[in-house]
Amino acid sequence: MVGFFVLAAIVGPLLVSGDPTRNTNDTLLPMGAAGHLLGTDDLGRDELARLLYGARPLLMVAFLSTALAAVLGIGAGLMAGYLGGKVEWLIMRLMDLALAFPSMLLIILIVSAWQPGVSSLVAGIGVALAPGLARLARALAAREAGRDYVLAAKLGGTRGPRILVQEMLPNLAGPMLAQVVMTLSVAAGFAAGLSYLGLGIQPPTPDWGYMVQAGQEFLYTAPRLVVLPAAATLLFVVACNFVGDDLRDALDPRANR
Amino acid sequence: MTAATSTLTRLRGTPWLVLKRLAAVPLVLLGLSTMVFIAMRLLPGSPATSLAAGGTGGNQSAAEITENAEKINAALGLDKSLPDQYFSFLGDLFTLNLGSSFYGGNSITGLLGDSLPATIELTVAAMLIAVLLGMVTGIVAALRKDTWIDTTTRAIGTVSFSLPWFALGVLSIVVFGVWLRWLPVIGRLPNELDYQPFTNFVLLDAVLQDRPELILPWLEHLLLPAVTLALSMAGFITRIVRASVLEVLGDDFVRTARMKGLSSGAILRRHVLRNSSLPIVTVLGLQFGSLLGGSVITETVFSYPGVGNLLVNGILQRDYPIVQGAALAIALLFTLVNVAVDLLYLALDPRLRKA
Amino acid sequence: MSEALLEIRGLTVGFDVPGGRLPAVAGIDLTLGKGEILALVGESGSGKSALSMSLVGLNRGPRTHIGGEVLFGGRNLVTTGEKELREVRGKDIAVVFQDALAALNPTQRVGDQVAEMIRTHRKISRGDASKRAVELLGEVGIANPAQTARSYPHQLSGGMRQRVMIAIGLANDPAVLIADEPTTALDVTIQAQVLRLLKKLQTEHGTTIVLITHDLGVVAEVADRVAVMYAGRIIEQGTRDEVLFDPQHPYTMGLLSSVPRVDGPAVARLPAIAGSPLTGVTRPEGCAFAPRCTFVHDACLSPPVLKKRYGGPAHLDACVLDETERARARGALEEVAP
Amino acid sequence: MKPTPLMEIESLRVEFAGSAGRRVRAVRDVDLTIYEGETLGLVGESGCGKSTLGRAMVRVTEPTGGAIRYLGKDITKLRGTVFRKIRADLQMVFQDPFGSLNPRRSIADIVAEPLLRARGTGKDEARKIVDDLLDQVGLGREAGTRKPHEFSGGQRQRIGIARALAPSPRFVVADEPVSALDVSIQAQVINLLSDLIRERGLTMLFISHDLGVVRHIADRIAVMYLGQIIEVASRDDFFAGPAHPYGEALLSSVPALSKQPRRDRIELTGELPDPADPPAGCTFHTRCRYATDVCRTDAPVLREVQPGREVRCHLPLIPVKGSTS
Amino acid sequence: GIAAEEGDAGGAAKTGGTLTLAIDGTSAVNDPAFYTTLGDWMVVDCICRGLTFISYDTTEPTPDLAESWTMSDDGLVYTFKLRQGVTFHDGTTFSSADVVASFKRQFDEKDPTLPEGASRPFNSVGKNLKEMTAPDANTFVMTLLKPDRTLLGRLSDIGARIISKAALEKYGKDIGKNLVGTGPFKFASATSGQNVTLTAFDAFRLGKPPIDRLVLQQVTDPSTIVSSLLSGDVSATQFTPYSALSQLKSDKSVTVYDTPKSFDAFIMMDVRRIPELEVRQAINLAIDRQALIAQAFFGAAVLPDGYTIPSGQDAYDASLADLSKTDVAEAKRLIQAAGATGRTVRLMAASDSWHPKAAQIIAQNLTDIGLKVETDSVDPAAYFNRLLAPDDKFHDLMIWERNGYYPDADDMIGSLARPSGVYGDFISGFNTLDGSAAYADKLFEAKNIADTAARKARYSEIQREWAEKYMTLSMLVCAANPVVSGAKVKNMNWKALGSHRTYMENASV
Ligand SMILES: Nc1ncnc2c1ncn2[C@@H]1O[C@H](COP(=O)(O)OP(=O)(O)OP(=O)(O)O)[C@@H](O)[C@H]1O
Ligand SMILES: Nc1ncnc2c1ncn2[C@@H]1O[C@H](COP(=O)(O)OP(=O)(O)OP(=O)(O)O)[C@@H](O)[C@H]1O
Ligand SMILES: [Mg+2]
Ligand SMILES: [Mg+2]
Ligand code: NI
Repeated sequence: MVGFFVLAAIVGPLLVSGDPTRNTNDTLLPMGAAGHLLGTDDLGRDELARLLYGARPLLMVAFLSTALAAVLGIGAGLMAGYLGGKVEWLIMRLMDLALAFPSMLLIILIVSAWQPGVSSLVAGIGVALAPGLARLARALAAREAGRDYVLAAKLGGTRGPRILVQEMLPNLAGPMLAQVVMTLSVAAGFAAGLSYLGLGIQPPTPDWGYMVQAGQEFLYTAPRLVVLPAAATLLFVVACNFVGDDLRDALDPRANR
Repeated sequence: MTAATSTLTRLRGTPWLVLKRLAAVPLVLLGLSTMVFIAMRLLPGSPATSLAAGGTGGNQSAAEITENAEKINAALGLDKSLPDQYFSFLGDLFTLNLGSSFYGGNSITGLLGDSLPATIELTVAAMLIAVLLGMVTGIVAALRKDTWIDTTTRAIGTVSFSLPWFALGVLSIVVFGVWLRWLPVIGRLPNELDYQPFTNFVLLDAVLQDRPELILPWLEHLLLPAVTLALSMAGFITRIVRASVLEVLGDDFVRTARMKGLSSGAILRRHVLRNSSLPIVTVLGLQFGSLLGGSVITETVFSYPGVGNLLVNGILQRDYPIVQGAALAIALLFTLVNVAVDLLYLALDPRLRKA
Repeated sequence: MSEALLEIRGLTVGFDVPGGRLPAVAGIDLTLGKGEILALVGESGSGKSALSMSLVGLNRGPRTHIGGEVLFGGRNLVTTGEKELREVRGKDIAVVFQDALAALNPTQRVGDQVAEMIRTHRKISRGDASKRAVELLGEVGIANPAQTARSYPHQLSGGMRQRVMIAIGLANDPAVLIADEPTTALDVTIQAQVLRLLKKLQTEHGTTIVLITHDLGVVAEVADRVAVMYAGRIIEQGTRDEVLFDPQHPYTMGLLSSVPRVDGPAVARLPAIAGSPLTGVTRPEGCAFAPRCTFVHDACLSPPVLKKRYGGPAHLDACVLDETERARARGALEEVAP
Repeated sequence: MKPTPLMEIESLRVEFAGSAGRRVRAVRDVDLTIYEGETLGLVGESGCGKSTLGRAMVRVTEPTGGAIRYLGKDITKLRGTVFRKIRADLQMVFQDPFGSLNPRRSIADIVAEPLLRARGTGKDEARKIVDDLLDQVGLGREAGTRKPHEFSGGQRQRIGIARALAPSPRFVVADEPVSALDVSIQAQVINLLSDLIRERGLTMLFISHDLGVVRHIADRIAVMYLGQIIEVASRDDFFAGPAHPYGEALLSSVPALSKQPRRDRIELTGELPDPADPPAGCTFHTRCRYATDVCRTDAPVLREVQPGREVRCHLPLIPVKGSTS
Repeated sequence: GIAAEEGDAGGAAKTGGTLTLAIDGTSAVNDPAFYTTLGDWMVVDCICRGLTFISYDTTEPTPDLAESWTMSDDGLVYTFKLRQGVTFHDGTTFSSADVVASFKRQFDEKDPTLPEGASRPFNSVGKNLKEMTAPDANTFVMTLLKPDRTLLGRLSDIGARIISKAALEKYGKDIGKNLVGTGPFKFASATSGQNVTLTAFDAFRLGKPPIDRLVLQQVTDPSTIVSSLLSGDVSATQFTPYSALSQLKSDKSVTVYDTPKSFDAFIMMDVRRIPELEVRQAINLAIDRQALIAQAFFGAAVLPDGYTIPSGQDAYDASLADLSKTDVAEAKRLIQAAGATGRTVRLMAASDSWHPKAAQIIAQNLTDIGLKVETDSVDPAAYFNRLLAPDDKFHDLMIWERNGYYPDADDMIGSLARPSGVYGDFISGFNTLDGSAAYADKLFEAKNIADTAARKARYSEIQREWAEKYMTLSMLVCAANPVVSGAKVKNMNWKALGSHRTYMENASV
């Protein structure tokens, strides 16, 4: 399902002829109008093309910020969980600090302190989502660090970093992956939400969040301009969640199926 | 020696943990206020130019505006070096003086007094709705695991958890406010009602001031934003409750309860609920944060006079003291809720009580 | 053997697992006499717990398939509905589980957990139930029962928890107490206390006890009769002395001789049974021990039958070997241990 | 022939941060010597600190105080490459056959790891050593390509043993290596271990709570109670008659597989005290049937009561030779 | 629905009730010396009145608190005869002392009644003031340094409103939270970020207003504005989003007024970044203004045929329409001639209201003539600051707007073309061009021409010359702040509300 979205984002644009940024005078054509399956928007641009192209920035921000969150969060969490002691204390207090503030607000602060755009979105969302992953990574790493096989590796003279990467990481990968996929959905939600607030991807680049916001003006006259991108966002987020759920179930040794 | 040790042990028990939790609050707040302070100073745009150009910007010459902006900067203390500003900010913080708004000098404490109760009302109402909804659906899904009820509940839960709240708020306004005209769409109380806030918690004031007629309109105004906020959280709680109930159902002590010959209802009530509420309670604390985050958008959409609204306006106007104050208030609220959650956890799980 | 209290006929328990259906219990006949201690021994996974849990339907579920008959008090408990079975559970048949810490509700005081057992089957006031709970805790040998009743499980030591579990099991003076490895997690010094308690129950209350264990020393210590399980079947059954001191099945023989002992002459090498028990869903039609047995026959390939063959009057086994082969097997084991 | 001490520990202490700032003193001032080529059996109740002591000796748990000497050399504070060399001489076999093998790696990788890392052996040579080892522990070299979950508990324990032996250690701590196994499997693993000890001349600390197993494999016995060693004796002496009341109770509590139930059972009353808050005086006095006033106030020291027998008791159960106090 | 023709409303206006105006924001500080938000400014408008008044039916200043006035021949001394018997909300009687006190705090930054950060918007008049005196209670005299024919208009502006002197003495810096004036509504309560509540003033000079209560309610989300108009939670507003107009027009529960097109929408070009006149002209010619009117303003705008002067004003001159014509072919030619094909230009616009839409349309237009366009959409609060920062990366083309603060050409072209003003200096760098200095004098001279026709001619001349010679400002459209009210709201001065002037003394609900 997520794969379907990625596919749609990559090949989708090749399938439609309309230029998603090209204004025309055929504004607000209804669905099914000649040459425009889903009609046109308020600047006469093909809605289908915009929807397909609009997947790109959202997916890009979602994937990049999740990747950033994963690198930051999992890195910090693993270190904290494995090393324990002062390092753990410091890292976890930092994470607590970030967690003590609603992430939406944190992102707004970061994004508006920077410059709205892909890079600040990625940075903001990545930083805001990292603590959640770090917590999980730390818990898992601490659990795993107590396992005898880690002790055995220590006994075998394997050095710390190698133990982290070679021994522990593969064993954390399952649950972490599930969580990362869930984080992806949250990141997509944030990305759409921020674009909606005008802090995200800048027009005329098509983007679902911004499309919802811009379409909101036509809620009464052309509701599809809101409903379509909102539904697309929703579908993507739902898809991520389902995949995350399935992954978790599939990778959870406790699940009896 | 033993007597001394055991007193110490008792001291390290429950009250000790509570104290420790509470002692950490100011630290967290200090860290946060520092963060907000820095973030605000990084924002492009300054209140002075906006103020200086205010109203009749074009009539003044460039030189006049620059000069005026400098004067305003000085008046607001923005001309000082960042460390100076920071320390005076901290100093004020210690005396609980949150400063006053750049735009007209409203005291931040007063502004928070006006808006914090509204946000608390909103988020608590949303929380209650979400918990109620989520608990019921989650328990039903867990008990009917792998049936169509479970599958549908989970699917609906996941969808509602994924709902973009910005779209949800707008949609509910259109449907319930405009099409159906069932509910008011903006504000906290109708403007016709002459509400003189005392505690600024409407319910409390309605009782204190003996004005029962306030309650119905208050609830009407609260319903839409609260439900909008609650929906996505309810989906999340459904998932957690389901997972947690399932986990507890698999625990050995549930088997013991079955062995005792207890009915499944009694097992659920006496053994499963309390134990499965543990992870739920933790999640609630964190989720309260996302409620607060969501309230920023919800309050804007519903013109609901809460801290979220205050914060957004503050950011838009570069009104640093407001942003700092509001952020601090939100963080304080969040932190206190989490302390409360920890204490609740302590009350629910005797295992943690032993030192 | 005394009067039959509970009769198991052709009991089967299958679990649906990813590979198919796991025959955890593959057809068992067993009779429980009144007031006796029956030890159920066998390796991990041999189906001891599955057997005992299925007696009162504790492992019922969509993935569990229980067949056969469990006759108790004129009823077949396998087909009895959940609601009626609830009357039996805890009142007539109670279970003491292995991991007492997990088996006790961590958020409830132990006194309340004992009292709950009483109130489930008897109309009695809350106060009286609590009082009775404290008495019960005293009966199972807890030194300070009133204070212990107010404690939470995690505040108690392993031995005390296990006693609380036993107190719960005893609360309604059940006819049958199933003790599923009640001492496995305990230190020997504590184990000795718990075993004594079980023995006391038997003599003082006349409780029938099914004691599940894999420790043959424990069996020797307390059991009246022994049933040895291997891969879901009982392969040998008899009185304590018959099974422990005149084993007839090569598996029992091997098991007994491979236990390192604290008394007697020290041996250089333990006579071990080669190989490891079956774990998968497919089981041979014949003797499940055959793959590990040094004396396999063609006859081992046909389904084993548990019946009286050699040995004492109550002694049943499922091995097709004749007397001389059995003697050879016994000799082979003694050879290794000089 | 005077045995040479291989491992000597002196006033070793290990403390853990317990909950709410309490310190759990898991190992309290332990002195112990293990001689080259012998197997020392360490017994004691659950939680008394056996594993912690064993782990501290190979320094997977860092001691809080005291000294560990390996061949007379203090290794308590060594770090880095120097220590990695010595570490290869000190290995460990774990109790849990499931948790001690990384489920994601192949058997050959697991067994080769200490060779590559601690010994710096080349890949090809390591490969050969691993194959031989797998043969030796009775799994066969084909097992190398498989993953741990394809093996039963007993087989996994063999893998664990092969890994411990891979860097050709001189000292091995075996922490309850058979207690998770079924009786019929236990015997196989015990036999394997005693064969290896003999063939390789290993020195071993064998931790167990099963006196039968210890009797079978150990040359000397050390009994631990609440973080302290309370008795050290040769195997035969100990099983003939322990010198410490706790050792006596321990031995008499073991259920005997004999026709006649034992009559001389000593039942201990009371529970194991809290290791974070041990009783004053002799730590065992709360459960000791011989305890006198002096036991409640004065802590006894570990002293040699007969050649090769050390006891930490004011009133040992065997006659004290040589000295009067 | 659409507003019916004038006068039919008549009948017996209902009295009583609450009228709720949606506003962009309130800091709950209502002080003529301190501009915070438009919403607060509207509150001041309701509470205080000034010496003169412009009804927006005409653009002529008429007497309000000043009954009449005379100007000396040199145009430097204005003598005002003040109205008698006017009472403030606090019961005190209006006199010249109140005028002096109210003005002094605008002119003197040390005045003790000024709150910190006060912007004193009327201060620009003070810069030209030699002295002001109050010879008696009913006379007030202002002596200027240089003539200023716009003074009477400026006296109607919100910064020049009169506050009760007694109240100033009583409240000091806190006057903004307790404003006392002579207007039709008196202050009741205010909460920052929420609303301001006013009640009808019984003793208003022109009679008690029909409504009992006026609430100015902050509603920031555009779609919520529409929804609350439709649901009746809001009675009227001029902050209606353009895109909703057609929907609102078709809905019977609201009235959409054909509000005067009172403000200019334009792009500013920074001549330091785009030095070639041809390129600037090409940009001007490339813009598809019809598309802007249709797609960004949804019809609530007209072509800027008077260049910067909206049609309602005296100096409006339709003959300037050619300065804002569209000719894509010519634009392309100019770009090619300048060798600027393929050049990257950066365009920035605020992210609210019509700005982003306009930016997208213009970006398209400029792409069509061969430029490469990068756009940046900026948080409205940061936008003005970025205009004032010539170093900003996106300072090539800037979309902006100018509302008429009082309806006079000097407030439009007079500000826009002045080389030393923010527009001529920070924003466009016009002051760096040859000949720009002369515009200060030209504009000053035009401002003080007494004859309306001559003044208009002079302004037209200046505009044409300025546009043709420099083209630092390309007019997009002249647009309205579309006023919409609930169908029950009657007799509201919607023309004034279109310029953010809040005259609700006759309105009923
Ligand atoms: N709920 C279940 N679902 C699937 N398989 C199960 C379930 N319970 C038990 N089994 C399997 O059934 C077989 C018998 O299990 P059982 O618990 O009866 O063994 P046991 O003899 O009690 O062993 P142990 O000594 O380890 O307790 C095992 O292979 C086990 O994995
Ligand atoms: N990592 C740790 N952190 C805190 N306390 C610990 C830790 N490891 C062990 N302990 C505590 O130290 C004491 C000794 O533990 P240890 O595991 O050494 O006992 P043991 O004799 O090996 O017990 P068992 O027979 O159960 O394995 C116990 O009280 C235990 O709770
Ligand atoms: Mg079992
Ligand atoms: Mg241990
Ligand atoms: Ni003693």
